Amino acid sequence: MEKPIIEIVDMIDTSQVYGELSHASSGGICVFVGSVREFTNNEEVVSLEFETYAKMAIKEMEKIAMEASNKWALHKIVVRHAVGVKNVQEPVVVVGASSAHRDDCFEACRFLIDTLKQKVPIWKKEVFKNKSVWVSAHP
Amino acid sequence: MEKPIIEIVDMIDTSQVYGELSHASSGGICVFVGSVREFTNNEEVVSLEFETYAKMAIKEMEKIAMEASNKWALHKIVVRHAVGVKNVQEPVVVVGASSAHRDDCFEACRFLIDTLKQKVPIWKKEVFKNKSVWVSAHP
Amino acid sequence: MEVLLFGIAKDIVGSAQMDLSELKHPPSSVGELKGFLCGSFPEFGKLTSLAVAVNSEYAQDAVALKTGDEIAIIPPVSGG
Amino acid sequence: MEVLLFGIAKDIVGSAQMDLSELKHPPSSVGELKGFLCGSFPEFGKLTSLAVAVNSEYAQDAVALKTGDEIAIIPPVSGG
Repeated sequence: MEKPIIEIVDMIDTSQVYGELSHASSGGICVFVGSVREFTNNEEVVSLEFETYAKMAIKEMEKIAMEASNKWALHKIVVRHAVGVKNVQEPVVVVGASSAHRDDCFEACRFLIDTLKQKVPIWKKEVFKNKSVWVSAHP
Repeated sequence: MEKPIIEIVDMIDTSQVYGELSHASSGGICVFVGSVREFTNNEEVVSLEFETYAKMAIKEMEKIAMEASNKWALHKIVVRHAVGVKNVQEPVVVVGASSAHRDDCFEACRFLIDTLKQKVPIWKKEVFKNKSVWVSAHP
Repeated sequence: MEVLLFGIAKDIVGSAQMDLSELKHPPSSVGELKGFLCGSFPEFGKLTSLAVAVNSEYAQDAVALKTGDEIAIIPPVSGG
Repeated sequence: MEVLLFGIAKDIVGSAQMDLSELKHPPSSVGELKGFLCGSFPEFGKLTSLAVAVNSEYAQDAVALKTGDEIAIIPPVSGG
């Protein structure tokens, strides 16, 4: 597999990810994009604020990409997360993989986003009209 | 759900699909792109040629999108297939869905491509150096 | 009675369309049409599957064929 | 002994960094550091989880803290 593309960025450009994942031996590319939802539990979200411990986040994302490339036959992997203030409908994360057959890229893509959410030191604050909340901080 | 985007096209522009699937209520977008692989069973592929019965293909793709929107909570769906001669690494199909939570868009995306491959009247001829073969025609 | 042909079906018959109106007994159902095809072009019998669409919908063998129907031969599909 | 603070941990302490060198008995392990935090700032005890990274790797409670280590408090992550 080629070296995975692992990045923390200010803005995600969703149009570039296919070029990054495309490969002559790949018949399939699966991509997941996470974006800011207008409502959380029926409360209107003004924006999300993402903060990260960048050095460690990159290391953890690299580990996740390596784990995916050991589990499935992949050609390329992208794991990219945005930080800063994001408004409704803006992309905040994009993960994807390419593979000869579609089983591998689908399963790997799901693994990438699920594991990123569990392990990568990135924190999200939901900003509502009258309050703001660090997501998942409290039970 | 909004009206699905269902198309047979000459060329697929992978950069447009996120704009098409993006939705203020969606936290997740899952997209699958199928592209031409360089090798099939270790034989070098020169190109693929896609042919369709367009009127029926559109109808079948609409049925698949409707079935997906009944099974999962989706906001938008794209099902787009290319026809004509496609070279190695070129995209030939793109399917995707957006949803509030990621389970729905992942499962729907997988369903869209799996069912498209089973039911939609599109035919693929693999062109090798010295022969060409209609894929799946013979057992 | 025009029949549209696609993919390998077009190659087997050597044409993208076939007019069955000139037959003495044109097939009156999807099943009869399949029988006629496999009898006239044995290559059809070697395919993985053979489906027929009537008015751009998959049609079972029992479906009757009427003048003016749009009939299409659907060999094994392979999109994606 | 500098400690980096992120997310809600930064809000609880009111600062993005904390210097523990001035303590009479600076924590000598990850477990002791967690104990110190929960003792000094009871809000840490109310979090869903509390992790510590040493040199940008998750570290178990038994891991020793040495001068020069980069130490970070990792409250529940919520990327994606």
